[in-house]
Amino acid sequence: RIPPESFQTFKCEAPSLDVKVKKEDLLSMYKSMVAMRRMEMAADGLYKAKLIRGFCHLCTGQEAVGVGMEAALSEHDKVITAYRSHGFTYMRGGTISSILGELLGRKTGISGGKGGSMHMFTSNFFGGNGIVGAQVPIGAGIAFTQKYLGNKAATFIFYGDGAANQGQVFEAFNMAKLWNLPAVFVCENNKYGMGTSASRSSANTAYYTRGDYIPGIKVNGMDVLAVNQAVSYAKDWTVSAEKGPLVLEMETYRYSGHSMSDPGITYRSREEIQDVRAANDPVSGLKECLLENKVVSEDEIKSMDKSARARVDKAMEEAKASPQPDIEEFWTHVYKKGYEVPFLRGREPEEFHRYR
Amino acid sequence: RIPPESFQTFKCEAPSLDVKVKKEDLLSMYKSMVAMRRMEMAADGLYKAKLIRGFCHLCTGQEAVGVGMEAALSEHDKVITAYRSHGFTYMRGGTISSILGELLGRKTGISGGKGGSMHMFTSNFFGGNGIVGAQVPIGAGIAFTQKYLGNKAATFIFYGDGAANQGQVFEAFNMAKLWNLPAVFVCENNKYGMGTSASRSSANTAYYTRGDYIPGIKVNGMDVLAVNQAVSYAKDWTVSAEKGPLVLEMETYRYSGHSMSDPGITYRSREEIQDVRAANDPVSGLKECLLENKVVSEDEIKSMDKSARARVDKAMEEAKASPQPDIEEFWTHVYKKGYEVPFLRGREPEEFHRYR
Amino acid sequence: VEMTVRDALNAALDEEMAADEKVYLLGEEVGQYNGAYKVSKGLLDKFGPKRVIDTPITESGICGLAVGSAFAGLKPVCEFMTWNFAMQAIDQIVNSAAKTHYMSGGNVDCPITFRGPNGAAAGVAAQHSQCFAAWYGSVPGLKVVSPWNSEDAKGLLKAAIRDPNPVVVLENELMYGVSFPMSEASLSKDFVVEIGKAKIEKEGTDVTIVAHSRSVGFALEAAYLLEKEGICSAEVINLRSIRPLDTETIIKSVKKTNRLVTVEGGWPQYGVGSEICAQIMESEAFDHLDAPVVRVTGADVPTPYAQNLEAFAFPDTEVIARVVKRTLNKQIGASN
Amino acid sequence: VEMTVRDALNAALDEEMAADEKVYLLGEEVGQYNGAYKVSKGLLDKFGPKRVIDTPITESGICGLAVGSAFAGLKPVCEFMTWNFAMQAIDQIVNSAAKTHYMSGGNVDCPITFRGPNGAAAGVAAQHSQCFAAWYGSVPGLKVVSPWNSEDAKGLLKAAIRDPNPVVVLENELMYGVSFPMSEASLSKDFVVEIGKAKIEKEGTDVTIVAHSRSVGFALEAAYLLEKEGICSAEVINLRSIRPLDTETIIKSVKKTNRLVTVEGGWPQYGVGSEICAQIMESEAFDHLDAPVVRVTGADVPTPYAQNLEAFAFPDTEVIARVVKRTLNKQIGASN
Ligand SMILES: Cc1ncc(C[n+]2csc(CCOP(=O)(O)OP(=O)(O)O)c2C)c(N)n1
Ligand SMILES: Cc1ncc(C[n+]2csc(CCOP(=O)(O)OP(=O)(O)O)c2C)c(N)n1
Ligand SMILES: [Mg+2]
Ligand SMILES: [Mg+2]
Repeated sequence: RIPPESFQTFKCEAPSLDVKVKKEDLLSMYKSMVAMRRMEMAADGLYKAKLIRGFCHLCTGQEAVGVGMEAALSEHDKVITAYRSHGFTYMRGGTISSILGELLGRKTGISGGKGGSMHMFTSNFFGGNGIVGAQVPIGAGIAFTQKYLGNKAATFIFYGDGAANQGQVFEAFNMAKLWNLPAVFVCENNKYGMGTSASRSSANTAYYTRGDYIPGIKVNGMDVLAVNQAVSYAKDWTVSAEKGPLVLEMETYRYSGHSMSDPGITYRSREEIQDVRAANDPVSGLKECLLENKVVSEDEIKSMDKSARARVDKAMEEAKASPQPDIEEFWTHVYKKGYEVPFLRGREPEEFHRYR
Repeated sequence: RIPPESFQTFKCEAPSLDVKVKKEDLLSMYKSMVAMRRMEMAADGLYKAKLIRGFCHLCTGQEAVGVGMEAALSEHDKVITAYRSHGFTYMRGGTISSILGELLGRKTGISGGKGGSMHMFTSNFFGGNGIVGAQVPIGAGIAFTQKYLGNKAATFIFYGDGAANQGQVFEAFNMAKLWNLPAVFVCENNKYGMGTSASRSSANTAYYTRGDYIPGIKVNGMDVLAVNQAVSYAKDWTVSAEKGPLVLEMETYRYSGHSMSDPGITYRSREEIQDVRAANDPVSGLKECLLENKVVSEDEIKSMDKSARARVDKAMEEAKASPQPDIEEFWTHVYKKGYEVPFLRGREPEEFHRYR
Repeated sequence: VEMTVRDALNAALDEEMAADEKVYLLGEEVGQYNGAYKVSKGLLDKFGPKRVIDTPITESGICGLAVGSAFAGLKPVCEFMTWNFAMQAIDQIVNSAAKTHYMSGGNVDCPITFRGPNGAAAGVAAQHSQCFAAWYGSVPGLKVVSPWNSEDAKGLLKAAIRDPNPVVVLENELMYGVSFPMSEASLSKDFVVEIGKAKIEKEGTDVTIVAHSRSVGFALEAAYLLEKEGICSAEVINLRSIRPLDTETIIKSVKKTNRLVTVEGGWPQYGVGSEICAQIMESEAFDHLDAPVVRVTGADVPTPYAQNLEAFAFPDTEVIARVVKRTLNKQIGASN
Repeated sequence: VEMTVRDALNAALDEEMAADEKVYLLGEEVGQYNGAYKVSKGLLDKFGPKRVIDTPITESGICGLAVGSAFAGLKPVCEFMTWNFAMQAIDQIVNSAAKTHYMSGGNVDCPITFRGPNGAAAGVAAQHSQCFAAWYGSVPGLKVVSPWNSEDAKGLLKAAIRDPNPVVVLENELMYGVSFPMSEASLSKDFVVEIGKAKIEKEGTDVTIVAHSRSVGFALEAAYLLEKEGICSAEVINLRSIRPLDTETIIKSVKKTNRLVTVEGGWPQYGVGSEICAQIMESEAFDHLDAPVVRVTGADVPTPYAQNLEAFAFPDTEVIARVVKRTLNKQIGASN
C-alpha cells in the first residue's frame, strides 16, 4: 500500500493505493533503476573524459519515472520524450552498450552514431527530440495512429515543466480531446527548466490541471510503485475505457545540472539537492521498501548492485571498443534507402555522393 | 439595467448590471453602429463590383463589440485584432473614407493602399493582422510596453473562437499572468472559424474559462451596453486595480460569410442566420432599447440612419475619387525612411530603386 | 480531355487514398468545407471522417501530429491552407520531418506529404503572398516539388504521396482554376511524375528560360511571343522539382542555346534563380554561356495590396520577354 | 586590448541599455542564469529585472511579445538560445516584424533586434546546427548581420539595436570564447559597424575569398597558408552583412583578383554563396572572372553527431585551400 499523498487528482478519481506487484517484478524494477543510474554515471564520466561531445542530459534522480512506467506497459505501447532520453531508451529496449555507443559517436550506437545523446529511438520509442515541446504533438500523432489502425495501445508523451508552457502542448491537448486519442501526456516536473524554477516559467505550476478539459493526476514521481500504479491507471483509462487523453504530472527531481555544461548549483542550493537525495531518492526508496518488506536481503541488494555495475562496465567497454561509423554513413539516411535524390553535394563541388 | 444573463464568470465577480450611460453616449453608440454596418455594406457592394480585391472580412452582426468597447476606452488604451478589422479601425479613429480607400487600394487609404482589408492601423490600434493567433502575443507585448513605460493604459487583444486554440494564445496567457500585464484577452466568439463551428475546433467552447489561471467573463456580445460594461470592468481590473490579465468572451455572430468568397451557408442554415438577425441583432437591439426607454423618437432614429447612410455614401465617393498610390510608393516603407538599405531590386536587374 | 489543376490534385488525392488505406488527409477546412480552395472536394463524402480530417487552426500542432503519425506508420497528406501559415509549423517540417530519419540512423521513417498553395495570389497583400521554394529547397531530407499544370499537379502529388520521404508540394492558388489538356497516360491511376526531373515544355535554340509554378506559363507566353515576332527561338524548361534540382536538363539545354534566363515569383535574394546561377557557374555549361545568366524574380519588397503596385511585384510575360531580348544582345566579354 | 566575442556582445548590450532606457533584453535564461552562453552576464545585476527578462520556453510567444513591444515604442533585444529554436517564432519575425511597416504604409515601426548563436556548434547534431543566413537574408524588411570577430560583434550588435528596422544578428557559439584584438575606436561606446558594409580582412591580388561568421577565420588561415606556401596572394572579405549584401566590395575585389571563392557553414543549395554567384554573374565583375566562382559550403546533409562524420559536414581551412588552388588552375573557356 502506497501513501495517499502519492496522488492528487483533477477531474478524475485517484488510482488505487493498493499495489500488487510480483516479487520478480519488484526485483526487475530495482535492477533497472540501479542499471539506469549506473549508466548515467558512466555517461557522466565519459563526458568528463571528453569522450562524449555536445549536449548530454542525464536523468539521475528521475529513474522511477521511466522504470515505473515501463513496468506498466507492453511492447505495443508507445513512448516519446525530449532530449533527456537515455533512461527511456534503455527501458524501451535499447541496450546499455548501444546507448553509451551512441554517446561516444560509435558505429554500434543505437542511431549509428548519427544522433548522439538527444536522438535515440527504438521500435516503440520515438526519441529523443531536441526541440522543447515539439515532441508533444508528434506524440499525439503516434496516438492518433494507434486509434486509426485500431491498435489497443497507449502513447505516453513526456515533456518537462519548462516545456509545459509551449503552445504546441495546448494545441496537442485540444486535438487529443476533440478526437478522443489514446494519449497520455506526462509532465515530468523536475522543478527546473535549465536554470528557471517552475514558478518562474509557469503561471500555474499544478501541471496536472493544465489540460483544462483533460483530467489529470499528480504522481509522486520519486516512488516507482506510485508511478507504476498511475501509468497502469492511465493505460486503462485511455485504452480499455477509451476515455481519451489524460495528463499525468510526475513530481521528480534532477540531481545533475541541466546538461553537462551546467554545474547545476547557481540557481538552487547544494542543500536542496542533498535533501532530496537523502529523503527522497527513488533508488534508495525502493531499496528500503524491498528490505523493510523483506522481499530481499541486504546481500541480495548488494549482489544486484554489483551486477548492475558489472553490466554497465562491460557495456562501456563494448561501446568503447566499437569503431567510429564508416565514413560512407555520412551519406546514408538523408533519404530512405532506394528513394534518395540522385546525388548530394559535400562541402565543395568535387565532394559529392551519387546514389544512382 | 441589463439582464443577469449578460455575464457569466470564471474566477471573478460579474460586472454590475446597472448601466449608467449618458444620452449623448447612447446616441453616439447608435450612430457608430449604424455607420459601421453601412460601411460594411458599402464594402460588400464594392467587392461585388470587383473594386475590392483579395480577402475582405466583414463584421456585420458583430458591431456591438467594437462600439461597446470603444465607448469604455480612452485614446491611451490600445487595441489589436486579426484581419476582421474594418469596424475596429473605424472605432479607433480611422475615417470611413480612409478605410474604404484602403479596401479600394487607393492613395488615401489608411495604409496608403499597401495593406488592404486585413492591414489597417491607427495610432492606438495595431491592426489588422493576417496570421490567425499571431496578434495575441503581439498584443501582450503592447500591454508589456504600457507597464514598462508606466502608462495607465489597458491593451485589448481580440481573437476569434477559431484562433482561441492557437498555441501562441496560451503562451501569451502565461507571460501575461507571470508578469501581471495590463492585458485583456477578448475572444470574439462568432460561433465559426471559416466553416468550422466552435465545437468542432475547440475541446472547450467556454472560451472565458480557457485562461486557466486568468479569470474570465462571458459577455453578451450582441448587447452594446453589456459589452461596454464588461470592457469598463476589465479596464478597471487591469489598470486601476492592477490585477493583471483578464479574459473576456464576447458571444456574437457573423452574418456574412467568412470572407467575400464564402457564401456562408454551407456549414450553417439560412434560418440560423435569420434567427439571430431577428432576435438578437445588435443594431436593432440598441434601437429598441432607445425607443422603449424613450431616449429618442422614431424620427430621430430615422434621421440618424439617414445621416449614417449619407456619411458612408460620401466617404465612398471620396474614396473612389482618390487615385491609386503613386508608383514610387512601391519602394517606400520596406525599411524606415532614412534607414533603408542602399538599394532594392525589382523583378530583373535593371528594375531597381536606389535609396542613397 | 482538359482538367483544371484543382481537379488534377483532387484526382491524385482520391486515387492515392483509394489505393492505400494508410493515406489520409488532414488540414483546416479540408472536410465539410471541401477545402478552402475546394481541392479536397468530395473526399470527405467518399472516404469519411476517419480519413479526411478537419483540424483546429493550429498549424504547428497539426503538422506535429501528422509527422508523428508518419513516424508511427501512416502516410499523411498535411494540407496547409496556404504555405504562409506553415511558417508556424516550419520547425516540425524541418527539424522533425526532414531530420529524424538521419538522426535516428535510419530507424524512423517519415513518409509524409505537405501541400498547399504557395506564393502570391491576387490582392492578398504581404502576409499571404510569400514563396517558400528556396527555403524548403535548401533542406536535406526534404524533397520539394512545384507543379505548374494539371499533369504536373496530378503526377507530382501522387509521386509525393508514394515517396517514403517527406515531400513539400508547393501549389499555386491562381492556377487551381486553370484548365490544361491531360494526356491519356496521365488519366491513369498509375500515372506519376518522377520527382527530380524537369520538363522541356517548348524546344528552342537561342535561349533557355527556366521557370517553376505559375511562371512557367508566363515563360511560355514570352517564348511564343518572341518566336512570333521573329526575335528568337526560346527553349522553356518547367523545373517541376526544386529539390532535387534537375541541373542536368538545364545544362544540356544551355549547351545548346548558350543563354539562360531564370524565372520565379519569389524574392530575388537567395532564391531559386540564385542557385541555378551558381550551379551553372560550377558546371561545364558555364563555358558554353554566350551571355551571363539573368534572373527574373519577384521584386525585393513585401507584396503591396494596391493593384497598380502589386503589378510591379511579380514577373509577367512582358518582363520575361524584355529580359530575354536583352540577354540575346549581350555577349560575354563585350562591354555593354 | 583583446576581448572575446562574448565580452564584445556583452559590452554592446551594456552600452546600448545604458544609453537608451527603451532598450531591454528578453529571452530564455538571459537573467539569473546570465545567458545560456553567458553573453548577458551581469546585465540583470546592473539593469534589474525590468530590463533583463527571463522568459518561459515559448519562442513564438516571446518573439511576438517582443515584436508587439517594438510596435508600441520599445527597443527589444530578443535573444534566442539558438537560432534553431527561432524556427518556432519565424512567422513572427517574418510576417509580423519584417512586413508590418510596409503593410501599414509606414504607420507602424518595428525597432527590434533578434539575436543568438547560429549555425553549427560542436557535437550537437542535426536539430541544433542549422545556419539561417540565407532564409532571413531573403526577406525584405529585415536586415541581417553575421559578425565574425569581436569588433564585428560589438559594432554590428550596437548598430542593430540603434537601427529602427528589425535586424537579425546571427552569432556563432564556437566564436563566443575566441579573443580578438580591439582597436581603440572599437572600445568607445560610440563605436558602431555600419550594417551593409563588408570588410577586407586581408588584401590580396590573385583570388578573392568571401566568407561570413566563423568561416572568415578559416578563410584567413587558408589565405595565409597559401601565401606562406608561395602559391598565391588571396584577398579575404568578411561579409559582415547578409542583407544588404555588399556586392560592391566583392565586385571591386573580383575586378582586381579575377577569381572568387565563397565560403559559408550553411547548406549549399539556395545559400549565401548561391546569391553571391548570381549577383556576380549579373554584374560587371562577371567579365573580369578568369575562373568560375566556386562555393565552399556546409555539406548537403543534416549534421551528424559522430566526430568523424561531423568533420565532413563543415568547411575548414584545408577545404578552402584546396578549392582555391583548384580555382587558380582553372581558366574560363579552357576545357578541364
Ligand atoms: C524550442 C526550444 N527552445 C529552447 C531550447 C533549449 N533548451 C533545451 S532544454 C531546455 C529546458 C527545458 O526544461 P524542461 O522542459 O523542464 O525539461 P528538463 O530539462 O527539466 O527535463 C531549454 C530551454 C530547446 N532545445 N528548444
Ligand atoms: C495561421 C493561420 N492559419 C490559417 C489562416 C486562414 N484563416 C483565416 S481566418 C480563419 C478562421 C479564423 O476563425 P476565427 O478565429 O473564429 O475568426 P473569425 O474569422 O470568426 O473572426 C482561417 C482558418 C490564417 N490566416 N492564419
Ligand atoms: Mg524540468
Ligand atoms: Mg470565429
